[in-house]
Amino acid sequence: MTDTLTPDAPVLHARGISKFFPGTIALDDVELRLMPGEVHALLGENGAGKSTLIKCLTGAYRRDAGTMLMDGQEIHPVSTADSQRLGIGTVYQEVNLLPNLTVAENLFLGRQPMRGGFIARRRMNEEARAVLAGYGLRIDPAEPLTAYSVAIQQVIAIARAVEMSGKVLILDEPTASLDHDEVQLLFDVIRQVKARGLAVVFITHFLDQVFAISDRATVLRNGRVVGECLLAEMTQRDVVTMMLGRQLEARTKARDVGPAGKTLVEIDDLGKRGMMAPFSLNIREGEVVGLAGLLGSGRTETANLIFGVEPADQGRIALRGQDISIKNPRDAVAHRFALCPEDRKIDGIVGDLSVRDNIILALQARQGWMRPIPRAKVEEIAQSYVRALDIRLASLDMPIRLLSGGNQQKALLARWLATNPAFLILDEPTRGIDVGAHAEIIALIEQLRADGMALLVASSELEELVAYSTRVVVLRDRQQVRELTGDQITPDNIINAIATEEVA
Amino acid sequence: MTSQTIGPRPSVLRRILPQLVILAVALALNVAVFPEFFQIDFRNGRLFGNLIDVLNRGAPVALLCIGMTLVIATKGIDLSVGAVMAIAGAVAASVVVDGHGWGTALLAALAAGGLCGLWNGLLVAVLRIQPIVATLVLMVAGRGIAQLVTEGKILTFDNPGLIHLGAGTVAGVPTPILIWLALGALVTFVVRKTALGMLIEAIGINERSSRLAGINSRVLLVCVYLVSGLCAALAGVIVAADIKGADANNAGLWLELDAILAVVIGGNSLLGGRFSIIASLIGALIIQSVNSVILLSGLPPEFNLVIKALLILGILVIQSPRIGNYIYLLKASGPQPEPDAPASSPTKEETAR
Amino acid sequence: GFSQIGSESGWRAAETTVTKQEAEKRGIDLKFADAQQKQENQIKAIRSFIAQGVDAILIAPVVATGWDEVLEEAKDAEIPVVLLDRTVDADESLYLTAVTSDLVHEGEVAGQWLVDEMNGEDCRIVELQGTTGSSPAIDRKTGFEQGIEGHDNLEIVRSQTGDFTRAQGKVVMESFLKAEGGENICALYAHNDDMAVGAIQAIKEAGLKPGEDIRIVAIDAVPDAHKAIADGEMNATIELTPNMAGPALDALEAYLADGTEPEKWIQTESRLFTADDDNMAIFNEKKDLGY
Amino acid sequence: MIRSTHLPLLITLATFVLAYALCASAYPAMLSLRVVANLLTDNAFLGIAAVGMTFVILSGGIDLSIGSVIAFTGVFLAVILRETSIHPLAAFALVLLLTTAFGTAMGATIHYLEMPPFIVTLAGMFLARGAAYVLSTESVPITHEFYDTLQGLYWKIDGARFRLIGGLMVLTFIVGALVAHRTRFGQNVYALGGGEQAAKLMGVPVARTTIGIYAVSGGLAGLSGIVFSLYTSAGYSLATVGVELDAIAAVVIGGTLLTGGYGFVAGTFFGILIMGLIQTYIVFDGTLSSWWTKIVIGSLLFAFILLQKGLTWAAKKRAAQARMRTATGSAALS
Ligand SMILES: Nc1ncnc2c1ncn2[C@@H]1O[C@H](COP(=O)(O)OP(=O)(O)OP(=O)(O)O)[C@@H](O)[C@H]1O
Ligand SMILES: Nc1ncnc2c1ncn2[C@@H]1O[C@H](COP(=O)(O)OP(=O)(O)OP(=O)(O)O)[C@@H](O)[C@H]1O
Ligand SMILES: [Mg+2]
Ligand SMILES: [Mg+2]
Repeated sequence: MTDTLTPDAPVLHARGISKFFPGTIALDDVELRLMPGEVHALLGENGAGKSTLIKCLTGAYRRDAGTMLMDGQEIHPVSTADSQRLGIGTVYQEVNLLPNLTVAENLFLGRQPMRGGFIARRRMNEEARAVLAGYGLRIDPAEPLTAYSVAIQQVIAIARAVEMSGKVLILDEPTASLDHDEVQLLFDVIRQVKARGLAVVFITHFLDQVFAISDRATVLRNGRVVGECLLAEMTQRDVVTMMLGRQLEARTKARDVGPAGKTLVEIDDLGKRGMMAPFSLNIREGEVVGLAGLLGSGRTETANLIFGVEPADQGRIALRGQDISIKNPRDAVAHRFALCPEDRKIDGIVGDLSVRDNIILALQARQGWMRPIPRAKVEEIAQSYVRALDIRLASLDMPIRLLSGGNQQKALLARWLATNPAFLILDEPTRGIDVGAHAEIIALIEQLRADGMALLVASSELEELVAYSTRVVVLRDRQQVRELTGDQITPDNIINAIATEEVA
Repeated sequence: MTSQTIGPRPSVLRRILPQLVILAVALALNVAVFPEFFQIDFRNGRLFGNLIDVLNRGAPVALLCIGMTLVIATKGIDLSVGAVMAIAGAVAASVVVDGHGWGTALLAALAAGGLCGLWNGLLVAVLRIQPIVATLVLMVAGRGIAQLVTEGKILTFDNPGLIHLGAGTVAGVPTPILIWLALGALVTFVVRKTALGMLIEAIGINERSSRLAGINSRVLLVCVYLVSGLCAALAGVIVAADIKGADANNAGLWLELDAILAVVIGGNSLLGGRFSIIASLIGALIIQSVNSVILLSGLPPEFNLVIKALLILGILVIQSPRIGNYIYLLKASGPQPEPDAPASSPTKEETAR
Repeated sequence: GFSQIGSESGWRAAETTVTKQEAEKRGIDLKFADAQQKQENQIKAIRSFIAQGVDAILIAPVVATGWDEVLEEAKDAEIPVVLLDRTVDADESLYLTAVTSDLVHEGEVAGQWLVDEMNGEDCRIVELQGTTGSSPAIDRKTGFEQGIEGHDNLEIVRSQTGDFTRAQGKVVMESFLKAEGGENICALYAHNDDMAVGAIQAIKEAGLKPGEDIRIVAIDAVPDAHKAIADGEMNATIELTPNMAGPALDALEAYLADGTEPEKWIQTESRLFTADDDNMAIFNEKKDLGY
Repeated sequence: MIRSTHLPLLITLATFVLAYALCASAYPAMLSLRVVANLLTDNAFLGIAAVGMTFVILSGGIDLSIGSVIAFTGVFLAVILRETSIHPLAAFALVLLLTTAFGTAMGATIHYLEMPPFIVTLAGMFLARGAAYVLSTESVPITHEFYDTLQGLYWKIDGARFRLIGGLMVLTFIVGALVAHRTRFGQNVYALGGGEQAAKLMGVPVARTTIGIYAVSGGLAGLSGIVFSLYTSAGYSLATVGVELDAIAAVVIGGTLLTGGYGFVAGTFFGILIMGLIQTYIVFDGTLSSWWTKIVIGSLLFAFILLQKGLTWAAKKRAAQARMRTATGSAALS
């Protein structure tokens, strides 16, 4: 790639970056050129090496080979502090702020305003308030970070990175947990930063967003650069083909919901004070119920209540007409419920355990410790799901925390599918999953439904909900506000349902 | 000791190789200060020799570290084991002094230890008190309870059955050796032949996830502390039987630190997760070999602690993940030491609970 | 107020019991504070006693040094202080009197006993020391060495700490037996009886006869030692009386009544017990004292 | 402004006041100024060491070596003042340098060799105590007139003596609180405790901070050793066994989480006072036997932990309900 796409010299030019992990070549001779004043999308499947590249560039990982030039000068950041000093601000894939500090402390960690040798706390809080106001956040910066939702935390992380970046701003999947409105807000910020002449690296699996904001893209596949292109000259299809190395079959838009079976789960006035207003819901076999709502509307709470993560203090649940009591997840698993949680890092993976053990964990827990699953059976289950879900890994023995984010998500799905559940609850099943896998998961949900499973799926992606739901329940402020069925299920209707009473 | 069913891991031998090497070095040191170290003869109806002493004297720590390994695997720690030893010894002694048989005494001591373990387990699993603080309570109060039982004196007894547990022999082999070998084998077997081992590791690594996967983490946690209490009770009985008396003030004093050290020398992480009981047991033998070097060397006792500290430091440095990585690097041009995927979870990385 | 060190040994427990008995006998209201073997706790306890305004303070100091400051405060508050079983490195004006045995002397008596016992025969001695750094360990070692000085037939070949406990006494004796060879050891000197009792078991397990093959002398004269002597498994022990409080309280009562200044050092007797005494009788007498 | 983050501190303070009131109602003499002065003087060395321990625990670590370091410092001072004629102040400087270096070495081992603090400082504990033995097994008195001068410095009201070392402890706490809450180093300590990986990615100098923390702890243990030598005019290698556990208990009672990240230096101050109060109460009572003393201390420790748990739980519940009433997260976004 010798032809220059823009006349300027790159602000950051990384060449020949390689990174090896045991059993994996995560990056192989990767080149990345960032021009001043451009938004550069970094694209690729799950496990393609995007996050690893970012970590190598910012000194969080030591690279095995390669050079980095900033404004023509060779640089060697060996720690994130180094790269920050060089003017590279970064938001890593998972929110990386400190839950025990206040918002302002997080925002200013390492560069607090000082007076007379001491941190000027009041000034810090004032400045933090001012900075956040620029992002449309009117919150008290002296409150602890955890007082605010994940979305707000994400915005704070972005604000921190923007404040730190003098030359380059790197955002690794910043929009995964953001709503539409918040995404727009973020785009405004990116445009401002771009106007200041910074180079912005933007990683996401949402191609719409890529095309909405980015100028150029570098596409990675299996740790190699497969191309660098000007997005104005490309279509989404071209990009997908580049990423996957194959064509993605166009999906049939027609929704085929089929006949639903008998009522499987009846939920009556289930609720918990201080957490979720009582709600009722019936789910039949062969039915996918979608849960829609804004961030913080209570989708996760709904799922958690049903699964007994938080024991409900009122209401009842019946399974096939019989009342059952679910006081904790163990009861739920015993009744063949399954919940694939939203926050895979905290609620999902058991990081140091092997991928194999992670996959059979729930099944083993249900069988009890007295009846271990025989080795051969374990191997068979694990292998079959790795194949079925196309989980990319070096070996089944590797600790699951070493998998890329999207592959962890698939492994968790495998864990619950292995229990052969009657009722499967999925909370944001496609968060952080690449386009190819996204389509596969949607296909999988339809397959499971067709096989007669009952599913409850919470998601922020309306198109996705529309694609697979037989019914959609809309939540707002932790209350059920609408239920949409059949042809009512369109993105617009859902948005309307979410928004209507907003004025009230 | 056993093959595994669940959680297949690289062969047991490979896991414990570093510990074996260190043990060999420690024994070699013994030979260096005392050439007849390996000499074993049969005297007075029992095997007699330094090596037997290492195995025999290592018994209390070996027993403690069986339970401690499980506790540490759940990301916990049990500081109370020394005090529980004292309680169990005191209970056993007072029961035989009251004229009951040794079987009753053993059962009573185990019951007392179990109760202590249960208490710890409930504090940790139900009241959610951090393990180090929760067990600190019993560490402080437990010795008082033991003294309450013995009324502050050394309770001497001469029940031959009970004494046999600590000072007797079976076919010439001191009973404590057989007890810890048997218990070690039993617990390893139970933990690895069933799914318990994997489930314990899971809650140690990420308790929340494990609970959500349907694991009964509370009961498991309580059980683990219970086992630790039982192991401590057994160790306490052996120590009391060995000296034919329950010394509430001194029995098991600071042994919790030795047990924790044994587990760490066994290559188990204090942050929970993967564990190997066999490696911990070898760790206990390593510590006892170091003690043996000190005793056999004939140096003045002022130097005991310095020697022990230096030897242990050396052992741990050799085992440090960093050094391991460098060795790995020498062998194959592999990866450098570096952070793993960033952990954004609020669970703390660096804790010693 | 009585500030006791703790209850680290049977002897200490007996001292506590006897002190309480003595106080009761005299109708004294005794405030007891246990320091868990820590000097800082003892200092705290004494300060609290002063704050409470007790009439007199008894201390069994854990260590000789470091009492000037707090004793001065007691003197300021005009509270007489009596030291039990150990003196302190402080100005004599700061306390009323000290009731102690002579630790060095105890060691000397033990050494002397062995000198007489061996009567010029060669003897290789092993020594079980007390807790490293504690004053009884240091003084009893010194005393014993003085006792055998000039007798070239006696030689200490190994000396290790047994921490004053039975268990350690046994463990260390085992290693002595192996390192030296049991036949080559002729006598054991232990800084307290507990360690000797542990060592006796180790000797028996090695197939030797304690008291005959290896002569054993120790200090404290706790009931179990008398029993061992009666059984012929031990040869001698030197008494350290737990009744320090009796003389102390006598002195205090006299002082508080009419200001009689007692002597600065009331030394208790260091009596030697051997197989010639009626050890079973003494054992029965002592066994309920809380040892 | 009272914030939820300050809750543990307030709870500790409330516990202290409550406990003091209870003690005083049982023994009115405990209200005397003398008792207050004693609390400060007698706990001075523990308090100073506990400040260091607070930093260590805030960062998610632990330091088991401080008791031994205190003993080592005392013996070192006693021996050096006996053997040489250097001025105590010079000896103080020397020993502070030594203990700080010792802490630094432990911190470096923890960071660079990636070994758990529990184990490294455990080895440090053996090493420091062993070094003290090697210097002298006997207790060595210190008889320098400078020591007498320092000990003579006190402020006496009503027979209560507020001594220099008590003042030094209060000063240490003030400086410690300032460093923890108002300097970048302090913030970095909290950051490490909040999550080492996250802190690292946010650019916290992990190596420097970790080593600094253990250096501070070592240095303060040295200072505490100096105070202890002033307190007892001697150096004794068997002194202050188990002080690390007292310090940890004080820090925890003071509301700092052992997992790191949450807590206050000032909380530790009240933790120390509460522990001192327990001991004073036991002495005032004066009927507890050796074993009941242990049992009562253990039970009171448990009671405090429980009280803290309960109060924290109640406060959290209230906060959750308050949050439910106010706007949800996204409502704060415009
Ligand atoms: N510390 C590690 N040790 C071993 N392998 C690793 C490690 N970190 C990442 N990998 C592997 O490197 C590859 C690249 O991972 P990376 O996280 O960069 O993917 P990604 O492109 O960011 O994917 P996603 O879109 O799912 O986030 C994956 O196969 C992953 O399993
Ligand atoms: N453990 C918790 N403690 C306190 N507040 C919480 C907790 N979990 C969530 N919240 C708050 O509850 C609200 C609901 O959050 P949550 O993200 O679970 O909702 P949701 O509807 O599932 O949204 P989404 O799934 O899109 O993130 C948020 O405002 C969050 O701040
Ligand atoms: Mg990624
Ligand atoms: Mg959610």
